[in-house]
Order: sequence, then structure tokens, then C-alpha cells
Amino acid sequence: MPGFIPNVSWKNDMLKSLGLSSIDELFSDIPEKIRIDKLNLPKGLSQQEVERELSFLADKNISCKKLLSFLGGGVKPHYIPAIVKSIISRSEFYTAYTPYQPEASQGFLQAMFEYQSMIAELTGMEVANASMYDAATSLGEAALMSTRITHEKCFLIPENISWERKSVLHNYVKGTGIEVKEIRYNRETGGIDLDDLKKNLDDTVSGVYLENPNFFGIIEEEIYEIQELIEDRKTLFVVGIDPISLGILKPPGEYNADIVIGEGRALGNPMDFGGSSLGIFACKKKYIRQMPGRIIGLTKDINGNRAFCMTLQTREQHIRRGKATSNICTNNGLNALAALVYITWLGSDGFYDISRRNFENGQKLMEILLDSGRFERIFTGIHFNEFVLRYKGDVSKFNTLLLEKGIHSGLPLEAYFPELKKTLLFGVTEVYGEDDFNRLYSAIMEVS
Amino acid sequence: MPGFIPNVSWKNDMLKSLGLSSIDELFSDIPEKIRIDKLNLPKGLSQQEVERELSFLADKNISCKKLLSFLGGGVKPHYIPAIVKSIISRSEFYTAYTPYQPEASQGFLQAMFEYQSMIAELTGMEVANASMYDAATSLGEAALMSTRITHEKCFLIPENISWERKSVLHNYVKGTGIEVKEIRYNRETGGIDLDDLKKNLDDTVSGVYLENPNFFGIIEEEIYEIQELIEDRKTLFVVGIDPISLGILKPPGEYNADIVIGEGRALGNPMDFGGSSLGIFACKKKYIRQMPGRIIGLTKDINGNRAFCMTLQTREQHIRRGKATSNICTNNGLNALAALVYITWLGSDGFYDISRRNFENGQKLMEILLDSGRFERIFTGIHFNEFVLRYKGDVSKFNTLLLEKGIHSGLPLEAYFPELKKTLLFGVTEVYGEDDFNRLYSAIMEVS
Amino acid sequence: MFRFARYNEPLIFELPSRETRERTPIPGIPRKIQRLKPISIPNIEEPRVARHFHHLSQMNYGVDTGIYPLGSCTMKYNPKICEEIARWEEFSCLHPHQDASTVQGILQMMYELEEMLVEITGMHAFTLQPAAGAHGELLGMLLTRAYHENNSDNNRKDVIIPDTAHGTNPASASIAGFNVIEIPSNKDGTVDVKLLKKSLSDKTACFMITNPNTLGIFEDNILEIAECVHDAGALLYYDGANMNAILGKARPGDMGFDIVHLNLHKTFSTPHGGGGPGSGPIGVNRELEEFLPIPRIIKEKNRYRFDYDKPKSIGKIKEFYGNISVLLKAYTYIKMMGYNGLRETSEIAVLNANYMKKKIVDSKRYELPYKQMRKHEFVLSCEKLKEEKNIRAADIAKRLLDYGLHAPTVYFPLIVKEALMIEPTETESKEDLDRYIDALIEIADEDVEKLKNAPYNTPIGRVDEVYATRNLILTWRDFKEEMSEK
Amino acid sequence: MFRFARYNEPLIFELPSRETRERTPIPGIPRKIQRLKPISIPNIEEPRVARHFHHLSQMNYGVDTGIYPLGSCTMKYNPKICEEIARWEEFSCLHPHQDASTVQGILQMMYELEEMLVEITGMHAFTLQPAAGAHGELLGMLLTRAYHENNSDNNRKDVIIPDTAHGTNPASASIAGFNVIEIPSNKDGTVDVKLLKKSLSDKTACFMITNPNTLGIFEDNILEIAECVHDAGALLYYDGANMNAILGKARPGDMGFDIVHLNLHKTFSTPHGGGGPGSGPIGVNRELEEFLPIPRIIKEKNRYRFDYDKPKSIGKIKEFYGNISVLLKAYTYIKMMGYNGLRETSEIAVLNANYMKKKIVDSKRYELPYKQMRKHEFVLSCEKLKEEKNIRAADIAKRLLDYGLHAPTVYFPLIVKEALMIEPTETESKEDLDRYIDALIEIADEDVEKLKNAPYNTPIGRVDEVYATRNLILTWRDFKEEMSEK
Ligand SMILES: Cc1ncc(COP(=O)(O)O)c(C=O)c1O
Ligand SMILES: Cc1ncc(COP(=O)(O)O)c(C=O)c1O
Repeated sequence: MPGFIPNVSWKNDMLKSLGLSSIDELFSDIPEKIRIDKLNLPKGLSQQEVERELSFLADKNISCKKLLSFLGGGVKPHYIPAIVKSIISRSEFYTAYTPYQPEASQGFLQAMFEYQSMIAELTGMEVANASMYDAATSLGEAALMSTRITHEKCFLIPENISWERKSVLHNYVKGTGIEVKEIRYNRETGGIDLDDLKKNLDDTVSGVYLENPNFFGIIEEEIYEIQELIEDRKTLFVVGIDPISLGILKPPGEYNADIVIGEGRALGNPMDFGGSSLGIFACKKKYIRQMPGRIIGLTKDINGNRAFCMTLQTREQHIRRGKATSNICTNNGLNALAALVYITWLGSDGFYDISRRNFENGQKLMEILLDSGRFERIFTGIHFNEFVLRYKGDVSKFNTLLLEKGIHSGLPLEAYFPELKKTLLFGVTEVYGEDDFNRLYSAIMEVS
Repeated sequence: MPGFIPNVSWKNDMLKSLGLSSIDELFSDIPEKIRIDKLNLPKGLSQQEVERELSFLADKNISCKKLLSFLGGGVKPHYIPAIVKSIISRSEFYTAYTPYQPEASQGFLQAMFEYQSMIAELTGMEVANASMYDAATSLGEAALMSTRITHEKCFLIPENISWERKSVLHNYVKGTGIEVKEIRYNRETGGIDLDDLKKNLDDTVSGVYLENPNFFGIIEEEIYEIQELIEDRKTLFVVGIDPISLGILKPPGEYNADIVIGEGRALGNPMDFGGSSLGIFACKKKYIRQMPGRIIGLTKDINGNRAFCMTLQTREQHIRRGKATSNICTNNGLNALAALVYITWLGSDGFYDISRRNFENGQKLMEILLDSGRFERIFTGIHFNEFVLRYKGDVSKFNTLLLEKGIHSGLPLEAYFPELKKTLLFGVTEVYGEDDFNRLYSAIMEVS
Repeated sequence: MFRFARYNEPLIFELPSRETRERTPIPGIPRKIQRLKPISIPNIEEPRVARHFHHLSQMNYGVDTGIYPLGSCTMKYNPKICEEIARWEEFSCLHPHQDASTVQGILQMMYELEEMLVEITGMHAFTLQPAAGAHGELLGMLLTRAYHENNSDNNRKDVIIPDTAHGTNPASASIAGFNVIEIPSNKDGTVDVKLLKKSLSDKTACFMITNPNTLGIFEDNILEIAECVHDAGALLYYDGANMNAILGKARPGDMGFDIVHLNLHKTFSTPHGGGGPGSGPIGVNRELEEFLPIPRIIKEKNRYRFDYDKPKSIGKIKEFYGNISVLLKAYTYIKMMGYNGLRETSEIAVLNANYMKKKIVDSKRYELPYKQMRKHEFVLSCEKLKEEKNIRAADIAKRLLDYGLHAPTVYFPLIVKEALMIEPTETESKEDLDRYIDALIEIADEDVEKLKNAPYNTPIGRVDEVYATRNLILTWRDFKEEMSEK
Repeated sequence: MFRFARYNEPLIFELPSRETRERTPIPGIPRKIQRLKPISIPNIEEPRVARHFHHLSQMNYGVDTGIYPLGSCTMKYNPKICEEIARWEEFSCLHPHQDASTVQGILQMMYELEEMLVEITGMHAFTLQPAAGAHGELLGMLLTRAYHENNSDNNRKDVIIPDTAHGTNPASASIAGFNVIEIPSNKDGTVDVKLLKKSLSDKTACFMITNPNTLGIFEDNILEIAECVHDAGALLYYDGANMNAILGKARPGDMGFDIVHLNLHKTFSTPHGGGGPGSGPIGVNRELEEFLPIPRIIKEKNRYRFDYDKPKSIGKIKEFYGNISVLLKAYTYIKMMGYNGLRETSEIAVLNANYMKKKIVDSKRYELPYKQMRKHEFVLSCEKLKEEKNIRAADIAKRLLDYGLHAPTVYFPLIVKEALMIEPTETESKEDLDRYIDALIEIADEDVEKLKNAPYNTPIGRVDEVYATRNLILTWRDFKEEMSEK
């Protein structure tokens, strides 16, 4: 069976033509003291063997196709149309790299231009880059960018963003002396506490970050009031979105966001245990030169034909080095391509339908849980496809019993928000059907 | 979500430009009496819905990845390298059709030329066609071809070919007055009964068909003796092969076969419940004009460059119509492509290894079954990767109990060969490992 | 401007191969029947194998490349979801002899697909066994004989076929042992009913037609045809290759057909695979059901199983139960379309064809012989272009390739001189139809010399097919010999 | 001769769209925050979507198209089996917060992958969290700070980096809040140890290098370097982008590195995805382990679980646990290669580079500045060609595309003028190396004008990158505006 290293068979010829008698001579510049003989790893396996081994590993996971999961927290199983998988499996796409030679990369370049355009339309922003690693790192970059633009060093965030995102943000800004301040959430609605925001919004603030819908699933109803608070300041308005919601919710561009970030995984990428992430990053055009990441521009070729290439590269690390707007190099391009195909496939109408279905399933799931009599609401705000409820019994026992029935319950929030005792963050998407809800309902009735 | 029929949205414009006011006018030529309003089928489903429905169906099958199957009878799970699946998923290949325009189909044409070449090398024959439907229909065509060449009408086959293949053969030759006569198998070795063959081999015989290895898995040891019997007659020697065996067994070309047919599914195609078949068909070059099916030839283009195209089309139905060598039109091209990629990937060495591993696993499996003490051998012949054993108890009970343990036993032969009481046809391939054999052994010990 | 990719891709045999290992005899097999000389195929590492086929693929035109209006072939878009589902291991990794309890899902699919096809065609029962249209035809002929033989009506040796028929029709009939009688079409391009009546006799086993026929014309005398065929004691066979024209609009069963084959790889959107695998299920009327191949799939108390107990069955036409993956794709497709989508399919397929037909005919470059009203396809003639400018159908076809457009079927059906047979299908957009129409018009006005040497934008230039027949180089071995002779 | 496919493929926004439905307000959401004006994206049926991306794909060069010797990027073949396995739903369809009992397989994979990387690099512990090399570097810098802060050594604000370093090195250091001090290389193209010693101080937090460096030269003073860096109380950081040169031959851990990042998308054969996703795991020495991101994966009695109880951890660098599908591919790859395959990988990667280097240098068209002995890559200079004929590195690069060969990295590292940075990798065959060598030689002798206007065989001609910067058209909306202004 074949390997992957053709010249093993031509080794001797090639050595001869180099005037060498052994491969070792090619490594003679490595000090003997650190040369090793052999890695302590097993011998290589054939493809058939490795596939078998991996299938044993696979059998030790229970995928969300078999496990009915109502976990919230941002990641959820969305429907991925076959065409997305088929196109990102085109090896012209996935075996390419950063389009340094635009003439040989028009396909990916045009696709990324289209991706940027789609994100701009979705978010209502003027420009978008060609992807970041994930939402959390996008948030970090947004904070850095806010300071580059305003030269201020206080960045406001809601206290109720995911702890993962918060931690990444802290790590991104730590070195630059930016202070991250947290704004309370409104204990009644679950949205932002406007008074607390007002209190903290002074001239040292580089940017205000809000999530809409937020980590508790709440749709921010006072978004225009917030806009007004920020509008006349030099402070930037940074909005974190769930792109799926933008089929039915006003896009941040309409409430004058300066920077929009978000997690794009849901656009055609699998949950992948939290991988396959896609950092969405969009902003006003006037800030483009402070934007992190790769940007594709439309241009022309030597014959005047339309063409695409990377542009504004002088912001980037390979040109600007230590003074670059970001250190990002390899980004998450293929995931962006998946998102492009996904959005294209849905089209404007399909996107609306999906978005609406997520909202409606979100309402339905809450109803069912409340109907069971075992839960109570704790926030009055409207929610999209995630929400928080308080369980009236022992949360951990409940979750375990449900799991035994092949159903994964929501994410317990108490560990992250001690005030939210016995609460669970539930999530749902367009993939759930009536039968799934019924199954959940019966299971709850049985276990509690 | 998108559909597949773009012009639904342009229907009215288009109708107008045709001077029509409704679609119905386009169907006014259909007599009213037979016009229907509506098919009694459900309304169409979205992709998401249909995928869900199909997944329910899928859950009602147990694939041979979950079920350890030792079923023989020709079809068995072989390892399919990922590269095969990746290449036959290239839509340039699978969404194309018969290469009527060679300039736009060089890719497939070259691949089919390579496939023919590979089959020629594997079988040791001079030429091969670009695929038939399956082995059974290839056998039917071989019988017809033998008569076209020899003008004789008696076709000899071993009595012990699969009943399915036999039935198809009968259906192929029935209309032409060809008589199919059966040669006994040797009750001791399981191979062909040479005496019976001699007895039947007279001047009216158009062709003698032999399988090697045969349906019982037996490798024909007296193949050269058989060759001698046929050689000086006008009778054609038709050999049915399992291509996997040809890595280690003499190819039919070396024992002077005139026509070689076989089932090529094992070459990179899935079991597919008996679909995904690939009829292999090869012969001596002198018979090429009597060959059924499509043939690709090497030629040149207008500038003298190497090129490929269909050739000898005058044999085919679209030119010769009622006098064509066969009625085949659509063949099994994509399965042939899979076979080509598979063989190419293995290479000469890999093919040998796979072939050998099949043989060795065939020996190992028999040993294990005999070791269990519950089986006895009934044939003395050497076998490849299938074989027949007699179970010492109640076959049907045994099979049921094994199935309950997630193991599929061999194929009971008694229904097809009444003399083979309580026998099972077992099969095994390169995908089985030590642990599989052990699991089988323990299961047998437990159930019997 | 469009241009094909071009790679000078060597034959796989011409690539550098690592040395083949020596073979040592394997214990347990007599040496004389062992293959000790290695097979002459190269040993190439995976990266180069991947590139080889990558390069070849890019030199191939498929439906995903662009419009592919091969008349009679229904080259429509193949939904990606069907491909994906057919690859699920719960379908693809099943042994044909698995215990019925372990294959209920696939049996259910087959059972329901048969039912769907029954409804779509108006027939009584279906078998999914045939591997392609022609294979279905052959089965149809076997059923025809079984039927007549069962009636001890053993003299029916003739099958009548119109001259517009596809080549597989006469070929299938004659392989099944029938005499083929071809009857010319009338001046409308349809069945000459008078002539048909004259040809029918107690020797007639069957009359085979497709409706709409290969000119795209609906045989509006079909009820009369059915009547006279049946009066003569013969069967009426429906070649379903053109079923895409009448889904949800009319059904062969209602027209009086006794046997129907469908091409799932045409009408039901399963891919053509570069030449297959296809699937050609056969539907029959009530009287013929007992002759269908075994096994039949039956449903008993919500369990499905194979039934082999059909003494009058003709037996088998394919080793197992059909090209399952193709069946799965068709099943998925039909479920997605539903009654509404299927009807829309034919409506737009017919609209598209008529739209193209009108625009092209209006351009006055091409003629449309026979009746004007067409269904899902139409056949132009370049006869005038040939006479006036020596432009032949093949030249038009080759030149279309330069535009990134696949050529129509050419020189078929035989009764149209210099035929261009165009079937756009419903999955093409108006924009693409317009582009095709414009190209056809433009080409007709182009310089003849330019056309004669076309195509230019393909990986290779116009292929010399005559050379291929004169110098039969059919394998790598042939080629090596040819080279060494030179 | 090679030629790219070319389609005049419109932007998706330029394709005919079916009309967008009107939006009706959704009950339950205040109107003012509802989106009632539809999003301005077209509605296109699937067939045209498929074709759009099909066309775009064919206008893109990948490793499966041909040799892709981008220096520093290790563009090696991506085994298809890794792609397949990463798509299995038991891996791809897992929620990051699923109960540990339901994800034992993936946790085991991650645990074992960390162990493998530990062995391969000789480090003490690994985290798989970073999404790419640069992301790993940033984490490395955070760990550096955490380490010094933990030692109350708060004055270490400098990170020293050689001038051959990749741009991400200084960028990462400075984003993490360090001052970057670049030191010039010595005349051999390696670290100027004297200068390094002079630059080191109690302000130095870290010295970042890659070994072999970006010239492909092994820093043979590495042990001395490590000693003096450690003597100064600083850490030594290994940019693992070039690890493909020394697998199974030497290990950064043994060289004295404290922090190492690997690029799984380079060394471990996971695809580059047209620009990602990648993966940049970080390995550290024993002292730094406690600062690694949470969660850590631990194994207790054959069960795996996440451990968040790491008070000194820097927290998180990515939302969850890394780019899992990339990790899976690397895991599969390492298992397939084993110790023997990994060693062979580097042996042949280095052999291939030296083979090309010698043949090209022997041709006398290009110079090889600095030390002659190289590892897996080498950097040529076209300085002489520029001076003599005004041929620039970019011209060579563009012209190579016409041969169906991807260009090397150009103008990097910055210390080589008119640099062509060539890294063939081990998955290229001698034949392909020879073709590349020949092309480079041929091109150097070609007419200058021809080179200046190259490429010709690509879908478009030479791209005007300056125009792009001057007229920032970054979205469809920009383009529409631009058009309407004209
Ligand atoms: C009218 C007609 N009948 C029959 C056939 C034969 O179908 P198949 O190619 O599937 O054997 C075809 C297609 O090629 C056809 O167009
Ligand atoms: C030497 C070197 N260091 C670091 C990097 C950054 O890695 P990544 O692109 O994965 O962020 C690269 C690759 O681009 C590189 O070549």
C-alpha cells in the first residue's frame, strides 16, 4: 500500500547526485549531543489499521445525532446542507493556502470577497474581514482595535458573557494595559443594566461591548437607547452577534455599531466539540486600516479584467511585523467558505426562515419546559434560541437522569454565575422537531 | 431554502415571450382523458426534513461496520481507501455522462483507458471494455458473444455457480436458442469434475465457463488440464474471476482464456446491499469486434496531441441498433473509475498484499471454525477467501443465536444445493483482524 | 472567455514507479497456479495518485460545470444531499444476504420506492432490479415473452418499433430473440397509426415506443395506438426515457401501456456517473406482475422481506436487487419533490424546451422539422446550414464546447438530418438558456473554417475518431507496442 | 502545455435571483428591533450555487493541483483518510459542553495527541488550544509573562528576535505587550551569538527563534544560545514552523527550548484550507506547565476528563479546546507515520530541499546567500538577475504559474534580497522537483518582457495590487457604488 513520501524510492540516486553517501550527512550540522535515534512512538499504521483504531475512538463518543441535546452556551447543532460539505471538500479549496499569488487563487479570493460582502449584508456593516479564529479572539482584537482608534484604555463588557470569552479577552488585552470593566446585567430582564452602563461610560472608555442576543439568550430591547448613550462619544460601540439571529433581528449596522464580532460556526460548520469556529469581524469602513486580519479587495488585472487580491496588507504582520494591527496569519478561511456557501444556499428568504424557526423553537422549548411544571422563569426579557430557567429540584440529579434517557439537558450556570442558583441554559435550533420536544417532555415527567 | 428549478421564478416572463398565458397550454397536446391533476404522493420535503426521514430508515439497518459478518457468496466488505471516495465524489466525474464529446471528456476517457489497461494487466488479457452492469450480465453477454464467434449454441457452465448468476445467464440467452448445460462439480475437491467436462465437450459447444475461485471458494488446481481440453477446439474458454485473487493466482490470460468476466465491486466499491456492481469484461483482441460494451481508444487530436475517444462504436446499439453486439448503453462507469483508483492506489505490491491477506485470512477463518469442533470440511480443494463447511448441529438455530451476538454467520447453501446439507458458505477479507476471529470463536463456543 | 483546464497528464503507467518487490511463493498453493511474476502496474505514492485524478477530473465536463442539454439523456442537476445520503454506511455497507431483520430500513426504502413509481406511472407493480434503461428494456422483452408463452401464444416473434426509437430499443428486442420491425414515422413525426395497424398481426409480441417520442412530440393518438396494439393481442411498451416531460401531468399506465421502464438516472435526478451506474426499474400491469423478477419485496405486519416464491417469475436479470445507491438517490429526490415538485419539474422542463425552441427557430438559423409543439426536448436540423455553408451538426457541437457549453445530442433521432437534439431540463436557469440560444445563433454565423477546426478552448483539439478505429490502441500494452514499433 | 480553467464567473450577487418574499412582523418581538427589510442577498436555486463554487474551485491552485513549495509553509500532501475521519459524525457532531461520559473518545484522542507531541518535541506538556501558529506564539508570550510574574520578575519587557524571523513572531510579542528587539543575523545567516549575549539583560523576557531558521539553516550554536538565554534568566521560545526538518532527528526540548509551538497544518499534514483553520499547539517545560490554558485533559483510571482546577493557569486563549478537526487529522497522520515515518518525513524533506538547492545553484542562474548546508528549505536570491536583466523575484514567481507550478514564498526572509524561499516538502517526487528546477532555469533565461507580463495561463493576468489599495472595493456594496459612480 502506498505511502506519502515518493522519494524514499529515489533516495539513493538523489544522494549520489549530491555526492553524499547517506542521509545522515544531511543532518551533520545538528550537534551530536542533541541528535536522537528514534522517537518513542509506535511504528506507523496502514490506512486500514488507522481507520480501524479511529473507529474504536469514535465508538466512545455519542454524537448529537444520537443524543438529543438541549445544551446552550452558543454552540448548537444546526443543519448543514450537503452542498456545503461537498464544496468545502473540493481539494482545490482545502489544499490551498493564503492566496499570496492571486493569479492562481482567484477562486478562493472571489469567494472571500463574497464572504466579506455577505457578512457586511448580514450585519449591516460596511466592511468585514476574511475571518478570525473565533468570536472570543475577535472580541480580544476588537478591544485592541478600539484602543488603537480611541487611544483610550478602558473597555466595557457585560458581566454576563461566557467565562471562556471573558478569559480570552483578558489574555488579549493584558499586555497592553487595557482595563476591562464589567457592566451588570439587569436582574429582572436579563438584558444589560442601562443605569450601570451610564455610570461607567466616561471619557476613558475605548469601547462598549454588548451581545445581542446575550449569553442568556436575551434579545436586547433597549438597543437604540444604548446607541444613543454611545453615539456622541468617541467610544466605539462593539456588538457581538449570533449570525443566525440576523434574519429577523435588526442588524447592528442599523443601530450604529462601530465594530461587529460574532461566532460564525453556526453558518454551515459542525459543532466539532467547539472547533470549526469562525470569528466574524466587521466594522465601519473608516476604521478599516485598524482592522485585524486579512481583507480581500476587488481590482483588475493587467488586461483590465476584474480580479481579486489581498489588500491593505501593510496592516498585517508579514509586512508590518511588530507594528501590525494583529498577529493573525493563518485564519479560518475554509470555515468562512463554508459560511459563504451556507448563506448563499439559504438566500435571503431561507436565512429569514431559519432565523425565524430558531426563534420559534426557542419559544416552544421554553413553553414545554415551563409546562412540565418543573421549571421557572427568571428573566422577563425576550429570548432568541437560548434561555435560562431555574429547575425546581436537584439540577445535577436531573441532568444525570435525563442523560440516561439519551437526552442532554441544559448547561448549569451556577458555577459561572453564583447568583443563578439551580439554573440551566437551554438551547435549540431549527433541527428540532415536534417529536424531539415531546420526547423531552415525557422524559422530564418521568425523571422528576 | 432553495429548490432545484430556477425558472419557477421566471415562468411568467417566459410564458409571455412564448405568447402563452398558462403552463397548461404547453400540455394541451395530451388528450384530456389521460390528463391528471395531481399525483397521490405527499408534498415535497425540505432537505432538512428528508435527511431526517432517511436517517430514521438508516437506523433500521445494521451496517457491516457494526455487524461482524462472515457471509460469503461473492460480496464481502473490503477496505475502501478514502482517496477512492474522494475522487469519485469529484463532480466533474459523477455528473458527466457517456463521453460523446471527447474534447470535453478527456478526463473520464483517459481514466477509462487506464481502467481497461488495468483490467488487461490484472487478468492477463489483451483487451477489456469500460464496464458492464455486473458479473452475471457479463456472463450472459459472454455466452452470447461465444455464439456470435463460434456459431455454436451450447454453453457449458459449472453446476455450482450462484443461482442468481445462473438465472441471469438463462435470461440473457433464452431468446437466442442457446442451450446452457451444467457440468458437475467434483464432490470431493469442490472443483470442476473433469470427467464430466470431457464428456460434455463436443463440437456443438460454443463456450466453457469456469469460475476460479469458484462459488464454493475453491481454487481450480487443474486449470491447465482444462485449458488443454479446450485449446484445440473452436470452443471458447470463458473464465469468471474474483479480481482480488489475481494478486496471487495465475491470471486467466496465462491459461489461455478467451473471455474473462468477473465482479469488480470488491475493487473500491461498497457492498451496497448488492448494488455498486461492476461487470468486468476482457477478451482476446481478435474477438474485439464481437465484444459488448463501450471501448475507449487512444488516438490523436487535430494537432497531433494524444487524445482518447470511444471507439468501435459501430458494434454498439446507438449505431448498429438491432444488430448491435449488445443492448448496453449506460454502463457502470463510475464504479469502474472507483476500481481504477483503487488498483492504482494499491499498486502492484499493494494488490499482491491484499490478495495474499485475503487468502491467508481465508485459511485462518477456516482453521478457527474447525478448531471450534462444531464444523467439518466437505471439500478437499484449496480455497481462497470463501469456503464451505458443514455445521454439526442445527444451522438455522446457530445462525440466529450468532446474530443475537452481533455476528452474521455464513450463507446456508442447502436451499441452492440440496446435496450440501447443513452447509454454510463463509467469506472473509483483508478487513478482518485477530480480534474479529477471536470474537467469532468465543461466540461459537457460547452458542453451540 | 471560458477555457477548460489543461494538464499534460501522463498515463498512470507512465509515472515513475517505485520498484516492485519480488514475490515469494505462498505456502499452500501449488506453484504452477501462483502468480509469481508481479502484475505490471506501477507502484505510486498517494500524493501523485491524487493529483493524477485531480488533473483528469478538471478535464471533464459535468452538469456541475454547466448546461448539458444532451437530448434524450435528461442531464439535470444532481442534488448533493442525495449523494451524501447514499454514502451513509447504514445503506452502503450492507451485504445482500444479510438477515432481513438487519435490513428493514433499506427494504422499506425499496418497497416505498416501488409504490412511488407505481403512482407516478399509473402501473400496477414495479421491480427495481434492472441496472439501466436498456437493461430494463431487455427485462421488458423477457416479460413480454413470458406473458405470451404463458398464454401459449408462442408465435409472437415480432417487436414493432418506430424509426425515431433509441438504439437500445431494437437492440434489446433482438437480444431477447425477437425480430425487430421498424416502421417509419408520419409527416408529423409521430407514429403512423395506419401503418402500425397494417404491421400488427398475431405475430406481434410488442410495440415499443416512448412518449413524448425522441423528437419531443407527444403521441396524441396514444389511446388509439394502445387500442389497436391490444386488439392485435400485443403488448405496449413504454420507454420511460422521456418521462421528465409528463410527471404529474399524464401517466403511461393511463395511456394503456403494459410495460414501462423508467430511467432513474434521467428523470429522478440521480447522476449519470460518467456513463453509469444507472437504474431502469420496470413497471407492469396487473397481468404481468407474476412474471417480474425475484425477489419481490413484501410487507407483512410492518416487517419487510424478500419473497422468492413466485413460480412464474422470469428469475433474475441482475445478480442482486438493483443499483441500490441509485435507488436511494431517486427515493430521496422524489421525497424532496413531492407531487408538487414533480409536476413543476415537468412543467418547467417543457417550458424551458419550448422557450429555447422558439427563440432558436425565430432566429432562422436552424429548422425544426415536424410538428411544432414539443415537450421537454426538440430536435433541430442543420440541413440548411450544411447545404449553404457546409456547416454540419458536429461542427456546431464542437464549437459550442468553446463557449463552455456542452453540445446537444447529434445525429439522433435518425430521421432528422443533421440533427441537434436539445433537452435543457428544468434545472437550467433562463439566463443559461439565453446564453445557449445566443451561442447557437452566433455559431451559425461564424466562419466555416473556424467551425471546422473547433474546439479551441478544450484540453485538446478536435479528436480524430477515425484514427482511433484504424489503429486500435485499447490498453497501455497496445500503446507500448505501438511506440516500440515506431 | 498547462493551462488553468477559466470561467467568467459573476459574483454571487450578480446572478439572477428569485424575488425576495415580503417579511411579516413576527409576534413576540418588538417591531423596532425586528429586521423587516430583507437582507440584500440573492435567492438562488441550488444548481446555480453548485456551479458557482465549482467554477471558482477550478480557478484555485491547491496541493492536489501540483507542487506548492511555499517556503516556511510546509505545503505537503493532505492524506484523504484524515479528511474522511474528521468528518465522522461521532467526532464532528459533539457539543463542547457534553457530559464527559459521552466524549471519552475525543478526550482520549486529545490526551494521546498531547503525549505524542510531547515525545516528538521533547517538551514536558502540551496544550492543543491555539488556533494557529501565531495564536500559539501569543500564548507563548502570555506564558512567558506569567512565568516571570510568578517569579516576581516584573521588569522583563523585552523579547529578542532575529531579523530572519517570521512576521508573526514580533507581532505576537508586541500584541502581548512586549518590546521587540530585532537582532541582525551573522554572515552565516544564523544567530549572532555575540550580539545576542550583548542584547540579553535582566529586561529580557524571551528569545524567540525557529530552528532550522527561515533560511533553512540549522542553528548549530543552539546549545550555547540556550545556555546564555537561560543564564540571563530569559526563556527560549521555539517557533515550530520548521519542525518538518528535524522530526525524529532532534528535539527542541533537548536543545533547551522552554516553549515550543507546532503548526499542525504544516508539519502534521493537515490541510491549509485556503488560509486555515490551522492549529498551533504549545509545548512547555516542566516549570511552565502550571500556566498552561485550562482546561487540561487528565486521565484517571482509564477515564478522561477536563481539569479546570489550575489556579495559575493563564485562563483561555480560545473559546473551547482548539480546532478539533485539525487535531484529529494530525492525530491520524502521526499514527499512520509512526516513529519511522516521521523520521523518513524529515529525511526526505531535507533531501528534497538539498537536491533542488544543488541543481539550481549549479545552474548559476540564482544565488544562495549564506551558509550552504540547508535543511528542509532554502532561500535563493534573484539579485543578480535583477541587476543584469531587471528580472525580479515576483516576475519569476508569476511566470512559474504558467508552468502549472506554484511560486515559492517571495521577499521573505527580509535579509535576502529578491528572495525566493523554496520548501518542496517530502511529498513531492523527484520528477516534480526536476520539473520545477528546469522551469526555474528556463525562466531565468526567458525574455524579460515576457516575464514582466506573466502569467498568461492563469484565469486572469497579472493582478494590479496597487489599484486594489487605492480603490478599496471590499464588498459587493462597494462595487455597486463604484459602478454607479462611473
Ligand atoms: C430514449 C431512450 N431510451 C433508452 C435509453 C437507454 O437507457 P440506458 O442508457 O439507461 O440504458 C436511452 C438513454 O440512453 C434513451 O435516451
Ligand atoms: C516561521 C513561521 N512562524 C510562524 C508562522 C505563523 O503560523 P500561522 O500562520 O499558523 O499563524 C508561520 C506561518 O505562516 C511561519 O512560517
